[in-house]
Amino acid sequence: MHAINYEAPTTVDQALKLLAAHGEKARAICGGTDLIIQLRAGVRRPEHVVDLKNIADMRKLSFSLQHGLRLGAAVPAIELHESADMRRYYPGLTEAAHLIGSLQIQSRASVGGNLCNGSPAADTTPALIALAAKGRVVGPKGERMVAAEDFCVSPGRTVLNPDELLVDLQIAAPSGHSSDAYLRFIPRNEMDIAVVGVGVAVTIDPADDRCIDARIGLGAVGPTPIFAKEASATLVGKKLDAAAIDKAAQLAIAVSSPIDDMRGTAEFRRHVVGVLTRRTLAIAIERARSASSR
Amino acid sequence: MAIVVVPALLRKLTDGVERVPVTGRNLGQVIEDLERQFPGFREQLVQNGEMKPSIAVSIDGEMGTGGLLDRVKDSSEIFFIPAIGGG
Amino acid sequence: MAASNGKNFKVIGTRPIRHDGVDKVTGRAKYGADYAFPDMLFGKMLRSPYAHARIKSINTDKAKALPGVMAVMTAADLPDLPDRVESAGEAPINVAHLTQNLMARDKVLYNGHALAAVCATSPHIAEEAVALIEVDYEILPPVMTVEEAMKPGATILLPNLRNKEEGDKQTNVASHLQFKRGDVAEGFKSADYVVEREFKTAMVHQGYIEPHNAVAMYNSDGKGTIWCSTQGTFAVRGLSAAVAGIPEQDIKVVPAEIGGGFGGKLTIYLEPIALVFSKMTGKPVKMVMSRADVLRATGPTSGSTIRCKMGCTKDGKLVAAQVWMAYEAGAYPGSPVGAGAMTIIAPYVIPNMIIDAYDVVVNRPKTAAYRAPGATNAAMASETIIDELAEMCGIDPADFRLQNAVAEGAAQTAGPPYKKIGFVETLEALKNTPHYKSKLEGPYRGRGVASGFWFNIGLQSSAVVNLHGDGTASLVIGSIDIGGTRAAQAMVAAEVLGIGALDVRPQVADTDTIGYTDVTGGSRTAVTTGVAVFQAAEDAVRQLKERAAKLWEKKPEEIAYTDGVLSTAADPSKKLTLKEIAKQFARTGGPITGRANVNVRGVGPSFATTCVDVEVDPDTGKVKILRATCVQDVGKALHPSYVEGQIQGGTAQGIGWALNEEYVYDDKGILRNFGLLDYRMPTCLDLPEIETVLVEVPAPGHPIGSRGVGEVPIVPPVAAVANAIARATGIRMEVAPMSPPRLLKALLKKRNGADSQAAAAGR
Amino acid sequence: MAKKTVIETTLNGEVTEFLCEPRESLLEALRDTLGLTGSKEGCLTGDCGACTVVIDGRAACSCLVFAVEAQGKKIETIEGLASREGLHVLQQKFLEHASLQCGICTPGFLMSSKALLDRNPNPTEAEIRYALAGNLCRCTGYDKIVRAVVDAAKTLNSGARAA
Repeated sequence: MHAINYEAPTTVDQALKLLAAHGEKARAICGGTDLIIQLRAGVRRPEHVVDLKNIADMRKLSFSLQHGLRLGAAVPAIELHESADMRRYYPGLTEAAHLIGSLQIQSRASVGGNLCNGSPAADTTPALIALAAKGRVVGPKGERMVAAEDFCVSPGRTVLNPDELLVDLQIAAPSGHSSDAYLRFIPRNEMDIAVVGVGVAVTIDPADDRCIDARIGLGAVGPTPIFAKEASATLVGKKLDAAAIDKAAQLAIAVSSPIDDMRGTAEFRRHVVGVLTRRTLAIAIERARSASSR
Repeated sequence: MAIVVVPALLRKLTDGVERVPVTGRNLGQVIEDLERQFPGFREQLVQNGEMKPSIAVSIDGEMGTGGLLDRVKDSSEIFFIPAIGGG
Repeated sequence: MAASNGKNFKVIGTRPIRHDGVDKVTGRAKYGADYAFPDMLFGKMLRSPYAHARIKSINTDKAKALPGVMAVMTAADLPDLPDRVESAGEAPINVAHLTQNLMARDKVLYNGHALAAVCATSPHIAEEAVALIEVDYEILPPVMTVEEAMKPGATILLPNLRNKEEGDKQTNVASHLQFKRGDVAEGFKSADYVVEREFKTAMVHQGYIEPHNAVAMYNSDGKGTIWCSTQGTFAVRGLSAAVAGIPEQDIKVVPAEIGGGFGGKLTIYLEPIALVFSKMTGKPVKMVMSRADVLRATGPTSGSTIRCKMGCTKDGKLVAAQVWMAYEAGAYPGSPVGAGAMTIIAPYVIPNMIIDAYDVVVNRPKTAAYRAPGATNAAMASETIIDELAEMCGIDPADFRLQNAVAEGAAQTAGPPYKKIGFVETLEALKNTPHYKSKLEGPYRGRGVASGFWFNIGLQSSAVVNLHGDGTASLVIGSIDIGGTRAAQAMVAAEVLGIGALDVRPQVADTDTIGYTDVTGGSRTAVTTGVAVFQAAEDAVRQLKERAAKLWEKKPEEIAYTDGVLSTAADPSKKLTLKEIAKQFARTGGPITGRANVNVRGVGPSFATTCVDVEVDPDTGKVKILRATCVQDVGKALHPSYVEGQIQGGTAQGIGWALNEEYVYDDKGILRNFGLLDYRMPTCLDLPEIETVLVEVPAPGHPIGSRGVGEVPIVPPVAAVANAIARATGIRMEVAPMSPPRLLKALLKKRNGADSQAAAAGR
Repeated sequence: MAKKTVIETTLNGEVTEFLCEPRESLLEALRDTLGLTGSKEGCLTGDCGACTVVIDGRAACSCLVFAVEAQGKKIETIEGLASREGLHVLQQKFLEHASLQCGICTPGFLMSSKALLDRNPNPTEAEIRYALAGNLCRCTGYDKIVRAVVDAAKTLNSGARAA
C-alpha cells in the first residue's frame, strides 16, 4: 500500500475542516472494509484517510415511533441486528445489514459507508431506497438531504463532494400496516457480493388488503442501485394478489440494465430480478399484514 | 521367456504386435532385446542410460523401483506405463 | 481393537490427540510466513498484466533508485537452463520450463507470469518499487482453450514444442497417450444402450488458505538455508538448486508447518528467488505471495474437454468405452491427463475400450497437482454416463456399478492386474448406510451416486527411532505433515514398540537431519513413510532383544518382545519392560537408534463411492446440498479421526468444484476472479454434515494393511452432484461447475422446450 | 513515508505500546512488530478469516483494520486464549474432535468461536455455522469444527471447564 496519513477527528466540524483542507487528496473511512482493500489494490490513492468512527454523533442509532430512525453513518452493521427496534420495525434493512460479508465485516462496516462506497451491489442500499431513507449530507455550505435512490451516480461514485460528509440516515417510522424485506441472490449462502438484490417496503390497508404505498429498490442490475418507480407505482391501490405482484416483477425486470460479469450473466440477472421481486414482495406483504399485531 | 506388453502407441514399432517375448535377466537386457527385435524401441524408453522419468514400469504387477536393474523372471509380464504423480 | 486383517492392534485405530495439536490451537506453530530474522528484507514479484506477450525490454532503473530497495532481479540473474526432463519430487519436470515459470525469459505466457522481482527493506517499499519497473511488451494473441490450442494454425506458445507423430511440426500438443483393449467397434455393436456426451470442466484451484512463502538466508561460506511451507523439502532443495545455480549440497531446506497444499505445494515458486536475493544482498530475505498471486500464478489443476461414449447390454453389462480427452497443461507441458486416462474407467470391467489423451499448453498458469490429479475431471464424464446407462436399464446405480465392478485379478487400464482391492465392498457398504436406505422426497430433489479410483504412490522414505532412557521414543521423519500424519507415524512406532502413542515424540526434520524422503503427495505419507517407521521401530526392537540376550546370556533369537515387554521362553522368571531395560542402555552398549530407508513398490489403490442428495431451486438454478455420504476403502485406518477428516475435506472440495469454483478469464485472457470473494470455495453454510464410512480391505504387502486415503475422496463428488441434479430435474449437466446461471439456463431451456412441445401438441 | 506513531492498546489483557506506520494493518503490527504470529494472513481482503481477532468484544479481520485504529481498544488474539490454568474449552474441544488438519485457519476459527460464545453461550448449530461463515477452512469440510464448538458450548453451559 502507498504511504498515507491517518486522522481521527472526534466532531463533525473537525472532520469537515480536514476534508476541506485536503480536498481531493482525502478519503473518509468508517469500517474500512471496502476502502482498505481499494487502497491495497491501488484503486483509490488518497494521501489522507479521515476516520469518522470516533465521532460520537455518527455512532448513534436512535429510534422512536414519533421521529422514526436516525442511523449514524458510522454505526457498525452488526448493531442494527442487535437492536430489537430495528428487527421489529425495519426487518428488511436489518436483514440487508446482516448480509454484509461475515460477522467480522459487520462488526466494522457501516450502512452509511456501504452507501458512500457507491457500489451498485451494496446490500443495504436497495433496502434504504425501499424505506425512502434520506441521507443528511453536511458540508461547508451547510446541510442537504439526499434521497437514497439519488445518492449514487455511477459505480464507486456518489453525490458527495470531496468536502462533504454523510452524517446520518433518516427513515420515517413505519405506519401501522407496513413493513419491509430484502432478499439477494448469491451463488453461495454467505460471503458473496449480491448478484441481484431486491429491497421492498409496503403499506397496506387492512380493511380491504389493498396497497396504500409500495417502494422497490434493486441492486446489482445497473450502474447504480435503482428505485423501480413503475414497479412500485403499479401496486398502489391494488389488491396484492399474484397478478399484481407479477406485474410489478415484470416492470422491475424492465427497469433493470444488468451486465455480464464473473458473478452472473445479464440474462441470468434479469430473470432473477423477477424471481426475487416476487419473493421479496411476498415476504414484505405478509409482514405488513401481521404488523397490525404491533 | 518374459513377455513385454507393448503400449498402444509403440505398436507401430512392432507392426501392431501387442505381446512380445523377450530374453533378459533385468529390464536393461529386456530393452536391449526389444531394440534388437524392433529397432527404435530404446530411444522411446531410455534417456542417457536410464529409464525416462516419464515412464514407469510394472513387472508382475509391481511398480519397478530399480530402473534398468529391476529383475525380470522368465515368467515375467512387463508393462510400460506413463509415470503419474499425486496431490 | 480387532483389525480387519486379523492382526490385533493396540494403538493403531485409536484416536489420540495429535502431538502438534497444542501448538496449533495456541497459535505457536510456526508456518513459513511466521519466520523472521533481524535485518530481514522482503521480496515482491512483478507479474504480467497480459496473457501472452513477448518481453522486448525491462527497465529497472526507477525501481533500483527508490530508497529502501536493495536489489532487483530478472531472468538474466538466473542460469538459462536447457530443455531437460528430470525426476525431482514425485513427477518428472522440465527444468527449463520450471525456471521460466518462476521468471519469464523472453515471453510471458499467462496473466500473472512473473518476469522480475524486487527486494527491499519493507514489503510496502518492495511493492511500490515493483510498480516502477518499466516493461516493453509485444502483445500476442492468447490461446485459452484446448480447442483453440489444437486447431491447425493455432498460435504457438512454446517454439521448441514439436509434434513427432505428425511430421515434426510446431504444436501446442505436448503429448498424446493411448490405451486400448479388445475391439471397440464390435463392443458397441453388442450394446443395447449407448450414451455419448462431451463434458467440460473448469480450471480450479486447490485453495489452501496459506499463501506460498519462503525465507532464505545465504551465508558467506556459500551455504544457504530455506525455511518454507512445502510438501517436500528434498524437492525444494533439488529444484531450487537447479533454478538458482547453487549446488544442491550447499542448500538446507527446513520444513515450516504448512497451511494446506493438496498438491499445489509440491513444486517451487519463490524459494530460489529468495535465495538468490539473499546471495545478492547478504541478508535474510522473506517472500510471501498475495492471494491474487496465488490464484493467478501458482498451479491450479487443468480444465478439460472429455468426449466419452459407453455402451452396455440391457441387463446392465458394460461392453465398450471410447474416450477422447484433452487437458489444459497451462503454460508448460504437464497436465495430469495421463492419470485421467488411467482412472476414467478404472473401476469397471469393460472388455473393449480405447482412450486417447492429449496434454495441451494454453495461456493459463502452469498446472500443478491437485488431489488425485486428473481423476475428478475424468469421473465427471464416465460416472455421469454410467448413471445414465443405469437409469436406461432401470437398475439401481449402486447395483449397476456392483455388477461391473473390478476386483482382484481384473486388468487395470494400463494392463497390469489389480491385487486385492475394496471397490465392491464400498458399494455394498453404501447400500447399507442410513443415508442410502432413507427415502428422498419432495420436488426438485434428487440423489446421486458416483465412484472414484486413485492409484496412490509409494516412493522413498526414511525414518529414525531413538529410544530414550525413560522408555519413551522420539521419531524423526522427512515426510511433511499436512493433516495429522505425524500423529499417525507416531502411532505406528508406538504399536511396534508396545508403548503409548503419546510416548513417541514425532518430528519432521530438515534435509540435513534425515535421509532422503519423497514429497508428501500421492497419498503416500501415512502409508509409505509408515512402512519406514514400522521398519525403523522393528530395527529398534531387534536391538532391544540383543541387549536382553546380553543381560540374560541368551541368543537374540531366544528373546521375545510383546507389548513392550522382553521375555524368553528359556527362563520364564526373566522379564524386562522397555522402561526397565532403557535404564540399562548405558551398560549394555549405549543408546539405541532404529532406522529404516525404503523405496516402496506396490501400494494399495483406493476406491470411494459418494452419495449426495440435492435440492434445486427451479427459479434460480441454485443447488442446495442436503446430505452427503462418502464410503471409502482405507485398508486400515491408522488414526480414524484424521482419515474421516481427509474424506470430509476431499468431499467438500469436490462439492465446491461441482457447484461454484472456476477460473474466469475474459476474452483477453485476464483472470477476473483472483480473490476469495469471487473464487467461491464452500463456507460452512454451504455444506451439510459429511458422513463417512471407513471400509477396511487391507492392502497386500503393507505391514498394517493401510491404503492412501487423502486423494480419492475428491474424485466422485462432481459426478455425484451432477447425477443428483439429473435425478432432481431430468437434466444431464455436461459442464462443471454447475453454477446457478448454467443450471438455470438448462432449466429454462427444458421448460420452454416442454412448453413448445405442448403448444405443438395443440394442448 | 509518513512517520510512525505510538499506539497504546490493551492486548490480551496487557497494556501494550507499539510503533506503526499509518498504512500498516493491525495484522502487520501483531505479526511483524509484536511477534504475535498466531493470527494468519490468508487473503488480505476479509474473505478467509484467518486473521480474525476480537476487538472490544467483536470478531474482526485484523487485515482490514489499520494498526493506528487499535488506539485505546481492547484486543484479544489467539495468543491470549489459553490461560495459566490451561487451554480454553474451545481449544481443548478442537483437539478432541480433530477439528484441524493443516491448522492455518484454526486460530481464526477459535477467535470467531470465542466471540460467538461470549455473546451467545448457547447457540444452535445454524447460529454456529452462520457465525463461522467468515472463516474458510479447506481441509476439514467444517464438520469436525462445528462439532467441537457445539461440544464446547455444552461444556461451558454445564459449568465444567477444561483443564
